[in-house]
Amino acid sequence: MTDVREKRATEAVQSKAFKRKKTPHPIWYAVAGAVLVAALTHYLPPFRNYQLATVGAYFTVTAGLTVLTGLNGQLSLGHGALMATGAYTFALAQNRWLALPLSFAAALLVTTLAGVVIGLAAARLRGPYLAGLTLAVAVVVPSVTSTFDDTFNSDMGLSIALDPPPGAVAMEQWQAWLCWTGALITALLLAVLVRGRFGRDLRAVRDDETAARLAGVHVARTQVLAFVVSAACAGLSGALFAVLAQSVSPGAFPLTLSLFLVMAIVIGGLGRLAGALCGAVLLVALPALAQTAGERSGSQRLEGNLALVIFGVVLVVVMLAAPGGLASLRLSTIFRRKR
Amino acid sequence: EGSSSKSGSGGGSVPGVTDSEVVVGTHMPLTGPAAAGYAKISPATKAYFDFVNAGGGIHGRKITYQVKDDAYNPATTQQVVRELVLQDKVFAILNGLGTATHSGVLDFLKTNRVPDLFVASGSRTWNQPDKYPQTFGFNPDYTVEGKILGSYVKQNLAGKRACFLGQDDDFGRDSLAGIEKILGPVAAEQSYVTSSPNVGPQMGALKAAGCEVVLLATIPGFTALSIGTAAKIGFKPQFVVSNVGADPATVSKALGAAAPLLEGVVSANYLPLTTDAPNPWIQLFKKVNDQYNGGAEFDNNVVYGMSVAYLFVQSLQAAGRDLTRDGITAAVRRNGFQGPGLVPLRFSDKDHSGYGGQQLTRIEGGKAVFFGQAWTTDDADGAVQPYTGQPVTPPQNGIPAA
Amino acid sequence: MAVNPDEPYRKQSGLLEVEDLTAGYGAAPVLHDVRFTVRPGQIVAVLGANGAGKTTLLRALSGLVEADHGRIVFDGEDLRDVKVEQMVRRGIAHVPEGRGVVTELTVDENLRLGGLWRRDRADAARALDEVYDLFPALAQRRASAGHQLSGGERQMLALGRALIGRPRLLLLDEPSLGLAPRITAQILALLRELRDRTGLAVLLVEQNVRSALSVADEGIVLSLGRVVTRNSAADLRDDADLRHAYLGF
Amino acid sequence: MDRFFYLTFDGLSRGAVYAAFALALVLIWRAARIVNFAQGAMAVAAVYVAYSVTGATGSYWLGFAAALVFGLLLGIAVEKAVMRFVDHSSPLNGVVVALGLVLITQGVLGMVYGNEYRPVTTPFRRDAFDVGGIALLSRYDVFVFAAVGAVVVALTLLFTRTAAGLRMRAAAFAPDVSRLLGVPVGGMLTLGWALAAAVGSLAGMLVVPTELGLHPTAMDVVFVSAFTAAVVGGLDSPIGAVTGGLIVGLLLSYVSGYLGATVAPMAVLLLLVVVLLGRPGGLFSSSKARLA
Amino acid sequence: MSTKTPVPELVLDQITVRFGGLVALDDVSLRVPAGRIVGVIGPNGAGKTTLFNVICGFVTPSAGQISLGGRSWKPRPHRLNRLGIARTLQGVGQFGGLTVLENVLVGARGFRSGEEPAGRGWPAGRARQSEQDALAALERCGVAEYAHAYPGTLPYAVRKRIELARALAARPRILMLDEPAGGLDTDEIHWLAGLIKTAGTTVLLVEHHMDLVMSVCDEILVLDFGKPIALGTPAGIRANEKVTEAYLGTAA
Ligand SMILES: Nc1ncnc2c1ncn2[C@@H]1O[C@H](COP(=O)(O)OP(=O)(O)OP(=O)(O)O)[C@@H](O)[C@H]1O
Ligand SMILES: Nc1ncnc2c1ncn2[C@@H]1O[C@H](COP(=O)(O)OP(=O)(O)OP(=O)(O)O)[C@@H](O)[C@H]1O
Ligand SMILES: [Mg+2]
Ligand SMILES: [Mg+2]
Repeated sequence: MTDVREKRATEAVQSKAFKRKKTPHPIWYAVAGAVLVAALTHYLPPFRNYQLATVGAYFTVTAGLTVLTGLNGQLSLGHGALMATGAYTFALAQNRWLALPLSFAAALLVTTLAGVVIGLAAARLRGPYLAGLTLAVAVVVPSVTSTFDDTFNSDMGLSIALDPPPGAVAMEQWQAWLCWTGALITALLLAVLVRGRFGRDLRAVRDDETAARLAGVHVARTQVLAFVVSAACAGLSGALFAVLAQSVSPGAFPLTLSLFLVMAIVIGGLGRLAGALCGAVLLVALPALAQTAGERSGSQRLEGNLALVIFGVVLVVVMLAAPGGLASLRLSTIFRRKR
Repeated sequence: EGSSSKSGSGGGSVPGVTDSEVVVGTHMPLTGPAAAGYAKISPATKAYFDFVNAGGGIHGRKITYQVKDDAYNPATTQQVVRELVLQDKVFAILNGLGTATHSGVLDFLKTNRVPDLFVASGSRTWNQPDKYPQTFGFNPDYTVEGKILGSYVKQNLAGKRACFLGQDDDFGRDSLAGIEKILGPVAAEQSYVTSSPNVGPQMGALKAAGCEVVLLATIPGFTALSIGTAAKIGFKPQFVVSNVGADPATVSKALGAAAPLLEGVVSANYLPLTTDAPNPWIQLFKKVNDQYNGGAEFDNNVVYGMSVAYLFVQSLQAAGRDLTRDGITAAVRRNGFQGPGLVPLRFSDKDHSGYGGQQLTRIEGGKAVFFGQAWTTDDADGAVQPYTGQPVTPPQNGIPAA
Repeated sequence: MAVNPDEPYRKQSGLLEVEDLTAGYGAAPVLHDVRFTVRPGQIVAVLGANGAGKTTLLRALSGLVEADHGRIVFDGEDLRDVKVEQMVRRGIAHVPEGRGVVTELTVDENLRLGGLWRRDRADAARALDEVYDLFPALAQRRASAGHQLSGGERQMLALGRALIGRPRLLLLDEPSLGLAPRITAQILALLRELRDRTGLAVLLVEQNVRSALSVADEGIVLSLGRVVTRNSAADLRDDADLRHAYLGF
Repeated sequence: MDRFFYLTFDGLSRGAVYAAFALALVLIWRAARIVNFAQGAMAVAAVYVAYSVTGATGSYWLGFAAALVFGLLLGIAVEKAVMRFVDHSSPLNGVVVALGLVLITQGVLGMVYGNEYRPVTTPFRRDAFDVGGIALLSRYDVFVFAAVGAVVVALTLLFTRTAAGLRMRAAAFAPDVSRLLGVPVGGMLTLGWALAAAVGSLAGMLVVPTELGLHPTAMDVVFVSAFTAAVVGGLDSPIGAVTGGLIVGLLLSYVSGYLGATVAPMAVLLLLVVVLLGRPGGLFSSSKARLA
Repeated sequence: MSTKTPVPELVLDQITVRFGGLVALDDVSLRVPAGRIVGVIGPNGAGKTTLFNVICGFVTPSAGQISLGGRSWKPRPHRLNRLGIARTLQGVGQFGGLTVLENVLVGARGFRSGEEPAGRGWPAGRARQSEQDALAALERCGVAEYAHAYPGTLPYAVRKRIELARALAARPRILMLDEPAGGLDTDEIHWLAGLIKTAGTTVLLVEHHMDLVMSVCDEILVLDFGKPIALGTPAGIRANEKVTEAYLGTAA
């Protein structure tokens, strides 16, 4: 028995030294993020603050989605619809009680329930079949607003009563604080959650369901739970978007939104919160940059279309150049590059 | 009103206004499915401004028009309107297009006290002077139009079974409300959603209900689809179509070879038609279009865009040399505008809706032609009355007197 | 007859001649300056501890792993210029580790896939029947999808599929994995028979050293990616030191 | 009852066009294991080509042929120039690249043709034969059925009877193993993309005349319905695509007719839930994989 | 690996499994007494893995009963771990996206039914306990040095050991091994035999490596075409002609 070990050890000389990577506790990232956001909101002009706030709101949903899709392998094309659910719940609650925390809680609660329902239906589905089902959800939810137009006011949507920001805080600054509070809390909770057993189970289910079951993982429950968690994130994000827009309407949550969310997490780097953040930044910055570039062209016919082309080209090029997403663009890519 | 002087003249304290320039912005769908047709409006408006600028501008100020693409997505509208207001510091939002898109930014514009002029949609939302004192509409609202179309049916097609197909939103609903104010309940009522481009089941139902007149509150694509589908199943009622979806050029393009089906379709309009060559406004607009719009096809969207531009130019003139945000909204409220429109604008302290009526058209030989006289009414229970005023002729240089 | 591993069999014309082959995944190579020759009708066992690079060697030969440098000459042609999908046409069949059954296709489709490239349709059909005769278990499961098969059935399928191409050189990566002793014996006997009858050359990677050496003519021992010994099978079996150091029995 | 017949035929003719497009999705799924979100945009591009050719020559059929050829070439170009270089270790990379291609295609088409609806002609009359006062199928519908039928038969034969079909499937499932067996994997992928794009173009030619008109985004809505149809039928099965297409078409027609257009999306969701809970791999999915 | 609770006895009673027309198991009965090492052998496709699948709940038998500890039992895969039953898969079934340590941690739940969790109550304590279990298991299988590597690129045999470690980390009372010796060399098989014999648990072993089976098993069940053709001690099985003919062949 001993000589086997020895032989093994010699062979292992060849293998690289496998070291555990030590990472700081996520709370430090959250604290650093909070400080950074506070500083930024102080210096940025209002529109930049608004964009910053939008990044925060997007980050809230992309963080949850990357856990679902990247870590648990479930592809959802319906998160835009879950955001709509959160946004509408928030709007209805806010217009009725005018209490911000209560409205956020309501949005979270309702989307969590929606997440349970969809998650249960989705638990048996894989790959494109799951995509198909969630795609249908993405189409249905906005259409509900016209079926029950008494409550949801059809395409026009609802406008939301918001109390003015406390003190002398500018609206955009206030929005940025709200959105980033939501985003950082979400990211922190997710980071803590996926560090532990839950995160391990998520990835185990993604990699090999049979082996995961034998190791004691309840596959369906894990999947539903992942869906619920990410749905709650989407709900919170939807509520934040409602705060940003001070209104909700079905047109703001089209199928393309859901597709863009998936795009964001993949381009950013699937399965990592840093990637979700990169993706959220891109969701705000890329259309704006493309639009500006389009306007430079000066031709009316080109303007919007050129922006589309630029947007598309960037997506394709990034995907070809950095298949692991932007967050993976470090030394490690060059090192790990294999044929 | 001398109150405007308190912001000083040309001191730069009014956003978007300097001694030599006034910057206004808008949001329009330039891409995506909704861009069809609408994408032509803002270039036309801009062309007219270029024409005015070439003539020296208004009170020495050139008009800069910033157009942002929102792809008809309310979330994007939020983003681009904030960019216009907060970043680009526009003086006003002009002719922002769409009910769902624009209603989302009303509160934001109100908070930031941005004049919100001549919204491009027939919703009644824009007409809330108490709630949104800076917002003004442009198009006649859908209920007004519905009442006028309804009274046409009542007078000319009495006794026939009248039915309705409308878009499943405020457009369809307001329109139907207007129609039913005049006609009472319709014999059959159907709706469609834009996400499902098939009206087979709906047209089948109307045919089965024995409809003889079908009133459509549809956007152009669905007008074509409805008329085409009806023909496909051998259903040939008299169609009476909302102005929104009745531009013969657009609809016949969509119908392609089936365009002759449009013959006899009744609709209404409140601006001169491109086909009305002798009209002096059409002559002016055509000239501007040729010179400043890169030779874009001259259709009713161009006329619309230029009419909006002319109205804004008028408002600037009326607001005086010391241009302020309050000044321009006050000028719009004072009204008294005379322009290409066939009926007067309704602006007053208590009314922020746009045009107050329409004149009926019929498609003959592939062109829409006006018939009868213009009608005006309100969105409540007021009567549909003939309007007898005559439209003015445009100023030669396109710039109205101050 | 002990052979110096660094001295190539240049004089003897080999079917496969490997010279100074260095290959691996990414930065650090797994194989270092590997050289050996396989002659027609020769069964060569590739031995070595886990992780020594046996699988990598076979993958480098068939082009699945790109060689960093060195030459792989097969029948006078440098295989490094030949695309992977051309290998079967040269007469090289590789049965990869982990079986390589296309699990979504049926047994029959998997087997037919092995002969699709062949011009001689009639012979491909004949070879198919031969495989079914050889492995009756497969014949019963013709229409079953690959993913329904048991582990051993998959192994038989992968082997059978390689034989349909009537290769001149067979690269076998642990063929006995998961097979019942009787089937293993049957396969080894078949290899011997094909060698004798058709001049088939085989490069055989096997953990079961004893049975590998029982059928092989010659053995190469890899350690840490280098050829440490090359010798006739009989000598390897008898070399107690070597057995102790590398082969563990 | 008349109404029922009417809705049935209306639904079938809608369903046939969904089926046509679903077939293209099935084809690319079988050949490359990717849900090609760019399929709709590529098809629209082909229809624009047909529009231009028909406009220039006055012949529908020349335009039709041009669309198919263009589709074929576009498929080849997309695979060889872009998809080949995508890292497929995560299946989502391909999806994102496809979405990027959608934006590029729509943008370019908008630049070239403008974001206007363009009329498209049909080779056959679209007014329905009237039987006993009920409008049934039009000549055009019959043409669509025939075309879809021909494609299903051709695809089924391709996949089950030909060597190329077997190679294509093997290459999609297990590229390395296929390569060892002499399958030119790259070539198979190109072939798959080319055929799928051609079938997609055909579908576009059939679909667009039944929609609002030709527009860079004309296939967006159809894509959703067709993808739903393919999922209902099972993405691996051409027959499934057609069945799924017809089911979705009928469902949409009945629901719009009896309950109203706004309820239709909910009906589709319900259909998906019911079908997928019963058969998670679609109606025509093959046997379940063994777990261990 | 001493346990306070008694190891339950696993009993299969007249199990039959059909896949369409194919009878994969035909009326198979087997008693696995506590602490014994029971081998299951047979030709390829005889139904050995299927038998395991039945015990694990992956396959529902069309007839027959299973009982555990004297009580009738319906197995469910994800419950096995808690019941103290661990199984390795034929081939390797690893989580490519997890490090080796994490792979093993998935199986180490830090507690077992009937036993007080070591770091009771507190998740942190439980996590520490799991990690200790996992590292111990890796150590025991001789692959602790790979703890922070990803399994994808490791040699096959190393991965088999990791598989084994994951099963052991659950501190099982019944260990089910499906061809654990596949891809191992002679030395390693020796080592494996030692491990199985000293595991101190009930072991169910499917294996084609006869030396291993014969040296470790107390009792062997032989299947052929799903039917049990022999049951007995290694010596008895070796002498059984039916077994030789169906399975071992003359070469063995
Ligand atoms: N895809 C890969 N990427 C990086 N390294 C790899 C890869 N595959 C194998 N290796 C490494 O290459 C070395 C040789 O592996 P190889 O599979 O060739 O060994 P082997 O001799 O076949 O072992 P076994 O007997 O276990 O099959 C090992 O150290 C292994 O970790
Ligand atoms: N899910 C399934 N569907 C169809 N057939 C199956 C399924 N599972 C197993 N079989 C068949 O049942 C038979 C028994 O399979 P099993 O995997 O139990 O064999 P085994 O004894 O483990 O063989 P090996 O030693 O080759 O692993 C085989 O013929 C196999 O093809
Ligand atoms: Mg190996
Ligand atoms: Mg087995």
